[in-house]
Amino acid sequence: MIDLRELAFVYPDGTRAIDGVDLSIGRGEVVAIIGQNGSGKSTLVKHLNGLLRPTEGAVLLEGEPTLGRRVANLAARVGLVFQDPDRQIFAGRVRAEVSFGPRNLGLRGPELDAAVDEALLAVGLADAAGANPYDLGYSRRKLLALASVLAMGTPVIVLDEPTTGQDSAGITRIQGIVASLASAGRTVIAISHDMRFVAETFRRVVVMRAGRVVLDGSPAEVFGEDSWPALASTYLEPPLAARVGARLGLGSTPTEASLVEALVAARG
Amino acid sequence: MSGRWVRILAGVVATLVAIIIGLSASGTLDATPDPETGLPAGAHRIDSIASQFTTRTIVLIPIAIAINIVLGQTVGTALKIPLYLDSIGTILVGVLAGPIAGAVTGLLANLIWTFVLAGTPFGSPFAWPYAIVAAEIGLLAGIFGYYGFFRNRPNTPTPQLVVGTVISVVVLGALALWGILPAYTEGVTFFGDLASVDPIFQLVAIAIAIVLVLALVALVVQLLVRRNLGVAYVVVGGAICGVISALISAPITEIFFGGVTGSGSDLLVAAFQQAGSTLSNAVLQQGLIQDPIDKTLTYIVVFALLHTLSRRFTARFPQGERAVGVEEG
Amino acid sequence: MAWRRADQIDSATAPPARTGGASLSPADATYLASLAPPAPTTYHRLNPLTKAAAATVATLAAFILGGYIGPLTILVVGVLPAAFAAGILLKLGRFALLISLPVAVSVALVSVFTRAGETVLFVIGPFDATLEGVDFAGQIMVRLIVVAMALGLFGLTTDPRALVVDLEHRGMPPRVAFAAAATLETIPAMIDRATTIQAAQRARGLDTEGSLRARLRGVMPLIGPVILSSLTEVEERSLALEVRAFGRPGRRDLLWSLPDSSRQRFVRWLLLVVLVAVIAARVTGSMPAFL
Amino acid sequence: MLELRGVAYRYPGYARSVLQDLDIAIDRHEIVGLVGPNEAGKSTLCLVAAGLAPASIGGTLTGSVLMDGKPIAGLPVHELAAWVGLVFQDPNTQRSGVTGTVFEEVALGSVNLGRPVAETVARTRSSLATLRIEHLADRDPMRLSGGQAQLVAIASILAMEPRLFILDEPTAQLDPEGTRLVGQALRRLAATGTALLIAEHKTDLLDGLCTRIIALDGGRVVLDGPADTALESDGLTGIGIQPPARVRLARAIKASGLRVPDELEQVAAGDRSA
Repeated sequence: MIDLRELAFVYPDGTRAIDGVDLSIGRGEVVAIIGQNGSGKSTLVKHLNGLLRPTEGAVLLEGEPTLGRRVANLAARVGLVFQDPDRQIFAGRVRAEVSFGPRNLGLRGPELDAAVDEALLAVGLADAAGANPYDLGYSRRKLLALASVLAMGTPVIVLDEPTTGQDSAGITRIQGIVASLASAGRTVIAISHDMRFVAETFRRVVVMRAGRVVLDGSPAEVFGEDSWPALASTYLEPPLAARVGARLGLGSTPTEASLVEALVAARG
Repeated sequence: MSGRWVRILAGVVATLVAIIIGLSASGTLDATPDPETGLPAGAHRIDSIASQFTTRTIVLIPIAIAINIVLGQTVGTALKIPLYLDSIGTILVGVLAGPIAGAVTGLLANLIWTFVLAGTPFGSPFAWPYAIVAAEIGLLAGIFGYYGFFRNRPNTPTPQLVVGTVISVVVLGALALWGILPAYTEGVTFFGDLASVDPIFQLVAIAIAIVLVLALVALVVQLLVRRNLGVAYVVVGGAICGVISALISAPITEIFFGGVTGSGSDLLVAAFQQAGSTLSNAVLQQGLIQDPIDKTLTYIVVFALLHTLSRRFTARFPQGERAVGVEEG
Repeated sequence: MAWRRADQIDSATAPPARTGGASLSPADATYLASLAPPAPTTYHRLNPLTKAAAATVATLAAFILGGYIGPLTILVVGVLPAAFAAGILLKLGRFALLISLPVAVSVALVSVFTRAGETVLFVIGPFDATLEGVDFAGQIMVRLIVVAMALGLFGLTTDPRALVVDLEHRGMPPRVAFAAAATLETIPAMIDRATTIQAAQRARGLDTEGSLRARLRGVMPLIGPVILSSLTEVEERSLALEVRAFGRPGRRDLLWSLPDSSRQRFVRWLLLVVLVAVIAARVTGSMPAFL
Repeated sequence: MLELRGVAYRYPGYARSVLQDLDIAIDRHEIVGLVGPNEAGKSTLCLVAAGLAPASIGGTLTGSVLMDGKPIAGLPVHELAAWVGLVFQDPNTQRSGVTGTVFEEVALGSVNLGRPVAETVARTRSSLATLRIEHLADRDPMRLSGGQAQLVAIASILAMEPRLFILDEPTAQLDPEGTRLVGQALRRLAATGTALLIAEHKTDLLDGLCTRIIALDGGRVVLDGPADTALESDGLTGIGIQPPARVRLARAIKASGLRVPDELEQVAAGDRSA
């Protein structure tokens, strides 16, 4: 579904933010991209909907190069939620903000209303539809930004740091949204710094450093002991469960559930 | 020739006076007036000027200046629309913080633009002569804000709506007839002998009249459909600001820059001059087309923005509650 | 009034740091001096006020004198040697040309071809270029180049922070100093902000290349977040400043200052006298004929 | 040292109070973690304790806020600034934007207080040294990583030498490396003996640092106790606060009827001392 071929991107100031990435993500995959700030994660995802154009290499969506396609068209296929909700909110009412995206895609009338309602319900803002977005706290504005892209119904959804500023209820909600998107066959790609969220929510983890992919695999592979040196080189630390599991010689246990499971198995 | 120099001198004096007012207004901040020390008469006014410069206002000023400089360039370029919007920040400060704060922002903006930013890619050595125009824009916005021109007035009752519509049509019509039109027709209005005017300018006058009538009709329709008299206030305010700005900036443009600003609107100046206007008239004719449109659109944008903002937020600025109103419902 | 404290810096070359009980060690004094923006040449090292006064007088005099000889004299006698001394002659030339180019093109268009005149030089279609038009355009361009060079020289040799710090030493209220100094950093941040917002809205399907109607609909989504998020930030920024005791009335002891000298003060007064003389000559009509 | 007596606070324009019936006293040398779900009133409490609300923000405060037994009502914020320091989430909005070097940025608060230069220099030096960021002194404050910028923000408050240091989610906007840097800085702050009040979601960061935990929900204190017991209590989980990873993991293991291996505490202890 998404194919990055030999992708490289150089900013006008000469920074080589992406330095040869080959990555292919299938329909319905749920992928986390992790790495330090400045490792090229955000630059990478901006290529998926054409906001940035490759300096070298190509981006293919369903086998078709995105080259020459307008962002306004690609937006119907790849929805991108930016990290800071305040960089997009312009409407005086929550509902109007969420309608903006689907309206741009040509949705009108009951179809539009249904899409907006569904998105608001998913993020738990149904009762705030008439509120002023700036009367909501930061964490709810962030959910609003998520809803405004969910409502566009794109086959691919990219989330940049979705859990920043969320409390545990918010994180659980986002995990639920990712799971239901996946079960609906939509592709979810998320950039995150929250290792526990990554280990528990995603089936595939891509680790980036200095514009390259250094690790790519399941959470068990990426957080397993063999990968620790590579992780350490990007200042990332595996979740506590993984480290305790390794210490106990139980293999790779990236999540709490997997650690408990391994402990039970080890005893039995 | 000597007449022109008298005008320049008057302009310089006016600028100096404005700077002195601005500096003394901000200067009073250092010694926050103490009500117990028995200040002389008139201290009340200084107090109210000082109260326009809270920390929020001070923090808002550089941001407003940046908005002026950046927004005009990026939005117009991104959407390929000839919208200048280079005074949104100044107008916002005027409305939210008060007339003096608005005027000082305008003045400072152009001085900073010229001097502080001189060596950077954002600086402009040609901005300072317009400092007085920027100050006027901020001042007017503050005054309009003080008198509630930016308040939202949804569901205006019909009698009020009709009276308001009539008044705004009369004001705008008068502004057009005596403020804009005579600049194209050597002082003749539609009530005078238009036939004595050069045919080209007869056409220009008629074209302008048609555009104005269409704009008025659109305004009236908007008013009747939305039943929100706030729109009328904003359009009237924007049009007044535009005409005054054009009147002030035209001589500046003529005297300092030979009538041009280095933007696309210079083509209009060339066209009017080719059609027979003197340079000073051509500059004014160009300004009277561009400025009222630009300022009216800017006022509408500012109005929309102010009402997108949470009232709880605007209320934290010195004039916010008065200008935008308080939370409805 | 704002400038009342000028006497406090009048006595010494550089205003000495008030040290209270403890005294500043020479090493510390050297370190603090190193915090001031670097100044590679003697011209850079002039007090910002001196450079500002020179730029302002050159600019105003160029306008008031008019014609060719006055402004060109200012350029050749004043601005160019100073730029040479500061080692930025080429850079300044490039800067001045770039910044006056759009205006120059317009002036040529408006003045050369459409200005009424007697002596027609050549004709292109309906437009005739007249000698009077060329003369007028020439005068304007000479003036603009002088202004761009004079102010550009100031800008390229003066760090804005140095100007602001110096003005505060001279009694400008700290609040005005803040507004002026903060603008410098705010602009690049605002450009970043506007760029990100544009990206975020395009990602939501905003069409910036469609019909005029579609593009007009994009105005609010592009402007709105710039202003709304800036205003939200105003709140946070002002709280963060207040926590740092911003707005405390009274004088602050700044960490560094810029040297001034009696010679520079004399030059500034001289510049003022020249300016007044030029104005007086123009107003009374006693300007020498060759100007 | 800081005492809130029956405090309720309402923002201007809001009908509802964000804080209600707060009775909190924080003593010298105490290191207090403030937890609670989003919109529970943590940030508001920070603003009230620092004297910004209502002095700068407006709104209505009932009850009293005392600093060393003296009510702070009516005191201008700049006078309180030498007593209480407040660090916010976003390092970018805390940067003054008027300084060319980190040294000047850190010194700014002290300069604003009108302190003599020699004193400002000494305090700035010691503040940079305490947080071990002397190497940043000559850098441009605009060109720092998020974590470094937040350290500079902390240092610039520290240089004012407040008696109570409040931090409102200091790591919320940072990446893992930045969070680690700020975590270290918090430990170094704690070692200076200044009283700390840290609002934070990441209970792992508070674990082993705080002496006391206060939990807010719906603007009221729902839990207030020593850190070691509070972080392991079910009360926190009840209001939706994730306990530290070691506590969660131990619970999950116990729930499946197993003994908690010692290795868990060993690995977690290693994290805390890192």
